Amino acid sequence: MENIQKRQPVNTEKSREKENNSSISKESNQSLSKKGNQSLSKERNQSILKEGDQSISTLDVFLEKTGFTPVGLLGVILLLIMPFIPPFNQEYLLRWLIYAAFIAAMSVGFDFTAGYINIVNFGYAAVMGYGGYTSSILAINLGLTPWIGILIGGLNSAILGLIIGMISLRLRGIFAACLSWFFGLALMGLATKLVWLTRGPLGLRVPRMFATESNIPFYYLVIILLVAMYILCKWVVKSKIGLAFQAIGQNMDAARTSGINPVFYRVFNFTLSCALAGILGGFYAHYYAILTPEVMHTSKTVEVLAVAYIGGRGSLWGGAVIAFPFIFIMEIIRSTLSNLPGLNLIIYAMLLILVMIYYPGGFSYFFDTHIRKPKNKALRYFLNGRETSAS
Amino acid sequence: MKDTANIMIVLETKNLTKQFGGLTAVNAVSMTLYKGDVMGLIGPNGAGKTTFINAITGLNPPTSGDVIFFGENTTGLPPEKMCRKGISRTFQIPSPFPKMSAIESVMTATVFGNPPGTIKDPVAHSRKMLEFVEFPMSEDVISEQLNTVQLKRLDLARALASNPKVLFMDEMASGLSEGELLDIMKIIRKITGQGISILMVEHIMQLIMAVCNRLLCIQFGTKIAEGPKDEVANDPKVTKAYLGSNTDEKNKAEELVAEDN
Amino acid sequence: ADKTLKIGVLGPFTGPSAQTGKEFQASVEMAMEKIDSTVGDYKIEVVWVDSQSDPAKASSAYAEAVEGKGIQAGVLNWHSSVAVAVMDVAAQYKIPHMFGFGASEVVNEKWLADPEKYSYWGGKGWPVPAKLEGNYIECLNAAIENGTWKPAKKLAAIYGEDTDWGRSAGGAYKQALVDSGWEIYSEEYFPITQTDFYPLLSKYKKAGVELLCGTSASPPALTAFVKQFSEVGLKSTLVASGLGWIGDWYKMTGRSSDYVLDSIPQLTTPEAQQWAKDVNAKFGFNPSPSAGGLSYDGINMFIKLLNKTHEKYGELNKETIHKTMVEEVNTGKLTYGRKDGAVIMNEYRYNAETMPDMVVASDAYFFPILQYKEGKASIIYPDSWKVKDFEPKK
Amino acid sequence: MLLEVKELDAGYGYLQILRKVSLQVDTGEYVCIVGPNGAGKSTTMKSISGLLKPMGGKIYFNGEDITGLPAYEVTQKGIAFVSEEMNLFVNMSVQENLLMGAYTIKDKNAQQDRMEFVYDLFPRLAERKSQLAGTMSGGERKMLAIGRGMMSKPTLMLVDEPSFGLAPQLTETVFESLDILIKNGVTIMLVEQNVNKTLSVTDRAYVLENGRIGLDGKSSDVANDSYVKKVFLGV
Amino acid sequence: MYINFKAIANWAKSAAGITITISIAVALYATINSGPYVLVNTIITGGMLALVATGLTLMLGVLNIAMFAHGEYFMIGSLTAFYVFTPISNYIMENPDSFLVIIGPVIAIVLSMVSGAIAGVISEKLVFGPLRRRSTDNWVMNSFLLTVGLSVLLINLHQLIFGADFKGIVRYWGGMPVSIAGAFISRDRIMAFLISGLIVFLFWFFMTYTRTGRAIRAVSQDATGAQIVGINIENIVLLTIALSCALAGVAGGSLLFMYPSYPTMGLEPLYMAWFVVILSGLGNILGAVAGAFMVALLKVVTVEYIGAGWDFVVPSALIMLILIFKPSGIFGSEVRGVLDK
Ligand SMILES: Nc1ncnc2c1ncn2[C@@H]1O[C@H](COP(=O)(O)OP(=O)(O)OP(=O)(O)O)[C@@H](O)[C@H]1O
Ligand SMILES: Nc1ncnc2c1ncn2[C@@H]1O[C@H](COP(=O)(O)OP(=O)(O)OP(=O)(O)O)[C@@H](O)[C@H]1O
Ligand SMILES: CC(C)C[C@H](N)C(=O)O
Ligand SMILES: [Mg+2]
Ligand SMILES: [Mg+2]
Repeated sequence: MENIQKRQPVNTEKSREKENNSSISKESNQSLSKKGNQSLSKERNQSILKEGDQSISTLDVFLEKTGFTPVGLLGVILLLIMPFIPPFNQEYLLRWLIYAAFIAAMSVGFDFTAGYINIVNFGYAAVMGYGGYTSSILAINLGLTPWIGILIGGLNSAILGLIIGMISLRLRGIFAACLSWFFGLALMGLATKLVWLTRGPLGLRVPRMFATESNIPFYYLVIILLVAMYILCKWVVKSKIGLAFQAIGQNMDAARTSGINPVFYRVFNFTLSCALAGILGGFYAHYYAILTPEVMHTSKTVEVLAVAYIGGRGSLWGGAVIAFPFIFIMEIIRSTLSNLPGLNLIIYAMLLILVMIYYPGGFSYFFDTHIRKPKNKALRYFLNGRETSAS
Repeated sequence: MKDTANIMIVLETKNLTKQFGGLTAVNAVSMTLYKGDVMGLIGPNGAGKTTFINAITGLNPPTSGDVIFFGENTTGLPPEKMCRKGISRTFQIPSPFPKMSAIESVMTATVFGNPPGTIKDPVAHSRKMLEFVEFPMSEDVISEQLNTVQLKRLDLARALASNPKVLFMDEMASGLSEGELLDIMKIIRKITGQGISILMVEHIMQLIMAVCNRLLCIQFGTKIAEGPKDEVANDPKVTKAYLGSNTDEKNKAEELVAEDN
Repeated sequence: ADKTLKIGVLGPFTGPSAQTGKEFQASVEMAMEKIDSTVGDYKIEVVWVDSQSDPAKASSAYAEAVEGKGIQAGVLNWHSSVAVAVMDVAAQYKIPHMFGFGASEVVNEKWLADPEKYSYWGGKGWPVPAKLEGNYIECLNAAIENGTWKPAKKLAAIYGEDTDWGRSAGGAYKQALVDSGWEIYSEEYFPITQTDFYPLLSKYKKAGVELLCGTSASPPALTAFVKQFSEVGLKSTLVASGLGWIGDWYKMTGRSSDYVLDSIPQLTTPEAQQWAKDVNAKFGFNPSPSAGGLSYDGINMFIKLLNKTHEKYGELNKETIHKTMVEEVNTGKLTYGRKDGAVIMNEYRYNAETMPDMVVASDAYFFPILQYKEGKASIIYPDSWKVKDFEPKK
Repeated sequence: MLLEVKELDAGYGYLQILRKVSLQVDTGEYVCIVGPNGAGKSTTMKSISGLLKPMGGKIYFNGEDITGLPAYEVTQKGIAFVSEEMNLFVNMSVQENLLMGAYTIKDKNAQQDRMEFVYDLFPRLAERKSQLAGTMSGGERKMLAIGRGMMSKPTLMLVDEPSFGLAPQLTETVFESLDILIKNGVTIMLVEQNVNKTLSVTDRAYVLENGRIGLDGKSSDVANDSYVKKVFLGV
Repeated sequence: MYINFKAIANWAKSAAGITITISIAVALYATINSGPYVLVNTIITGGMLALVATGLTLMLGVLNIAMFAHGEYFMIGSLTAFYVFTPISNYIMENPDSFLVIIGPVIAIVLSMVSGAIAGVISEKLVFGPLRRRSTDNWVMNSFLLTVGLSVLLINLHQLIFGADFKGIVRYWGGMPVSIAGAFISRDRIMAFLISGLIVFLFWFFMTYTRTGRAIRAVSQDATGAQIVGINIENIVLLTIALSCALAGVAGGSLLFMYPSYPTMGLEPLYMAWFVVILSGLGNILGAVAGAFMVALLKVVTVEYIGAGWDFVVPSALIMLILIFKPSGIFGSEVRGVLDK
């Protein structure tokens, strides 16, 4: 990163000069440099759970354990009652919500790799599809219940993650991304060609998870998955493992000489994030009831990636939050302008481009710099949870 | 007699060689580092000093030869294992974790470089390290905002955080003014005071002469001298190859090697 | 008309078969214009359901059209794989769907496994390949018998797009070929997006394959196949079933399509020719009798069904439409033929024995075999229709 | 007056480093800037070379206002900059790097002459003509950077810490080669940490501290200044 | 002549040596085993791939943009060629003796190149430029995402404006296919190969031996350094992007006879070009050309011995294998740069 900065100094300077003229950016810049690390070190180093402190409520303990802030918790509660609030009680909106929650969960798993060890797993959708196929084939050929199938799918995808993690070990940056991309392409090719097993592009019809027309059970299932995955990922990155992730993501040599075994952490990261994708793939298959190799397509990864990046990388929650409005806007445009097919994609592309140019930090960055630290104490508690005395 | 000598030996290399394609960057270098040593590694640019360190610490494993650390053959072990065994290093071009705060950068080594459970309070330990190297900035500053000199301090703190027995320093003092050299000298003395042996690559003879007790000089990847600092510094081979004359280096070096054999 | 009926038109409007989607769209718009989008006191509102040629995407688009747009009935479709998937959705939501084209056996097998459940997937628009595709072989074997064609050896290769359709047509060719003593050199199914066939064709050339039988619903793939077939210098007889599924095939293949066999219905009546002219005037392309023509007939037959339903029940919704479909169409009571204005086939007629396919016969639904030369097609089979004899490539 | 810097303000983003720095360099002069780490020496050089847009003040070269000109135009006017980071083309050979240094010289023969001049100065470079710059050691790269700077036959050369990371022997070589340049009529503005050495070879010195010029004068006088002695020379 | 045996031995032991030797062996074996058309097909497919891959390499090497939208410039080229050549071909049909029979296709192909370049310049002005001016932090990832957005945008704009149908032509140049070593090859293919060969050669020459070419490479390695030696990098950036997109455009244009133009047509050349670029190592033009032939060989041999449709799985699996052993690609240098981050 430093290198790139050096590469274009004239431009950089120009923009810096611009910022210099406006006091607003000056402030934000300052708060930026302060903020980023504080929240990190707070999260990791200074657990609020110190013995003997009496002022901590059960809620705080709960929040600390699950990695939520009060506002986040409120969001989850909102999601839980969503199917009963008009207009969201309509089946088709529920269908969108399910898709949004699915993408949200995917983005959590994706960000777990991209945002922490700094490797974009470009074959993420393929891994997801792999899990879906595993579970579906088990259900179809062996009559296995989707509940177990999904878990086996997750396990199977975890093995895949292990392999990707192993083979991409010596690669960095864009090379590792390409490797996982090619891996995904090969996987998709296999799904296309192994017709006897997957029915290829003909589409594998999969038993649905709940034999009901209603979307509600699926909705709750995906929300549970989303929340569980978030808590799990958050728990991992808050632990010392997260520190190791960041270290190997930012400087492999320095991390190694500091005693971090990159093989273990990298492979662990891939394994976990791929396992999550596999589980989600199983859900996807048993919800939409049909699988084609198309689910493994790069464009699916791109969709997840766009959500994760617009949400803000390295935050886990950014993508999960932004997925809902994002998918909704896209779907509304698509369904109202169905005579102009692709217009929603044009808008989505322009949105992605604008965000990347003008706000590459994404939503979580915006939130952290502009919303997170209001003067009002109660509001601050609401947004951040209990703060440590140290900060 | 022999035994006691062995105890004193911290690190040994035997015929350590590293080749890049056709180029032999380090050529059969054997050396010994004793407990309490501050050994200076000198040599012209491109002599293979950094490569030598990389080969020992495992970042760029040697092509042949052995590394023996406290009597154990550690050749080719990956850097993370070396770190846990007690070998730390800083980088010539310091490269900490750009998006981490200073304290977090140090914490990585505190947490992962020490046997699990030995450090009760990693934050306090890391903070101590920063204080130890007299890190001039707030511990919350993000690494990418530091300048080279500050980065070097941070890198040193990181290297020390894993409680090493041997510390390799690659051009820690480059770019420092004479006044600042005094500070770094003090820190180096403090490090030795903790019983850590040091092998430092440095071009600033002033510093070398001030803090080192022994010197190792290599040229074209080949060792040309090793021993007490004054001995080496006054060795005509060293003065010719490194400190002085400006004649055709390569021929001279070959002659020297020939003379040696 | 103060009441509205929303119908979903399922088709590949984007994706690799978008050309066909375009023809569907034109047909539907023209048919709707003709009835001013009204049936009885109902305003008909069309909801485009884009399958993107992918079964998974099609299923969720269809489900969404049901849940979100409230379509009460559906019509048309192109791919078998999509049909197989959407059948389940239609059954799940109890939406009657008419005239989906997905032709292959998989559709029939699935339908026959549970006719009750899949009664929502009404009369198919295209019969299983076995009923029509074998005709090529019959026609060619006749040519060998009467000495017009003298292949060096009876070695044939089968190729096709990797879809239910391609595989099922391939199976039909294989059956017919093996039955009449041909040896099969290979069976190759390729992705619908493939456009480079040099390696494959060179292989055929080396092996001395005399007959190539295959199909693809993807125009770029099939036109590329035909073009490269002639470039590589293959002298075999080529069956490229579906080349004519886009009206502009000659613009894309040129003289490479000479001597190629295809089976496409023809615009034989003045009404049919007028229809083609209208489409060209209005939409600016030459419609294919298969994609455009059949879909035009299909939507019109569907409108006839709606009228009948309205007449019978006074109300248009998924239940009444389904009832009429089962009672009238599937039993052969309601047919659609020349007198109703059908432009392609003599009559679209279903009965309980052939369901879900229609009756295939020369007075009902039938495709002649054509051979192309200089952009013109001549019928070479069946004997009663033929205008000239099969002519082997020189 | 070859170079004249008037009340230069410069910095990065909102962070101002230089405050009203004024400097003058005459043709043929050998001037140095000394100062502690982070004083803004490199920032001054970057501003003159056009890599950094000044926030205020004026820079004149040969009487011409070059304030805010892009770097490539400054180079074309005859100012060469050997930066601290070297900014070599890591995937090009030594030879190609040198050729790039002569980018502003279009005459092939002149390019060749310069190349030989540089190879004479640094025989090590001649030995490694086809080695990729990125695989060279730190010191070798430094030589290459200086060599490349000399390739454009500049009137004024800005040299930022040439001895950084160099072996003593090579430091000598570098200073000697700068001497040769001076003798060839090139004007040099040097930034160095090696204050003793620098003050002993240059004509005139500026002492920069906290972004301000604290002291200036003949190098020998500066070297004898008691404050400088105390702070920089550690005496 | 003086032959350096040691150097040759060293080369043969290097990754490049081994893979090239194996490739030649495989090509020879397949040719003897299956016929000369294997070789002919490889050469022709490779020539086309080389064109797309060099453009991608350039973009990656000079601007550090991991281009995901490269296929869309291919698509723009073919679209232009279609709309230029269709009236020409209608005219030719009416006047078969016109000089346009020969020149017409050339006009279409040249214009496809121009349109590629223009599209590239517009993208730079509207998309990459603004990002570069705002911030170059995390450039590789951010610019990559921009290209993802650009790709989606261009595909759907094509669909919205020109429709999703296939816009193809019968052929560029008429006449009988040419027979080479027992394989027939259409004139269009031969011309496409010649065009790609010529352009790749000119391009390589330009990059290696001209002053501007060297300046482009210099910017790719250190932009500050380039400014210091007197290069106007804004011009170089613009030139590079125009060149790279023009290469993709001309590839699309000259292949129109084979790949009709439609919105998502760019995906396959994109994948293939990425295979080539990663396989051969970033920013290495000659390497990309060699890599293009290797990937082409892999593809042809796969279809020959394993079957149609596998020409995606087998090459990508093999490339992954190679990457495991030679992470920087076959011809890649060991020097690591920004793209590693
Ligand atoms: N990855 C590599 N590939 C090829 N050659 C290399 C590589 N790394 C180093 N070298 C070469 O090995 C030799 C030794 O380099 P090294 O970096 O160890 O020198 P050094 O003694 O540290 O020099 P300095 O004091 O300038 O840092 C140099 O000639 C260098 O060009
Ligand atoms: N790109 C940059 N962005 C922000 N601040 C910077 C940047 N470059 C330098 N600085 C800051 O500007 C100040 C002056 O830097 P400068 O490099 O000019 O110092 P110097 O006198 O050359 O010191 P040194 O001896 O370390 O080279 C330092 O505090 C440094 O941290
Ligand atoms: C003849 C066509 C309607 C066949 C269709 N493509 C299918 O898959 O069945
Ligand atoms: Mg070194
Ligand atoms: Mg400096």
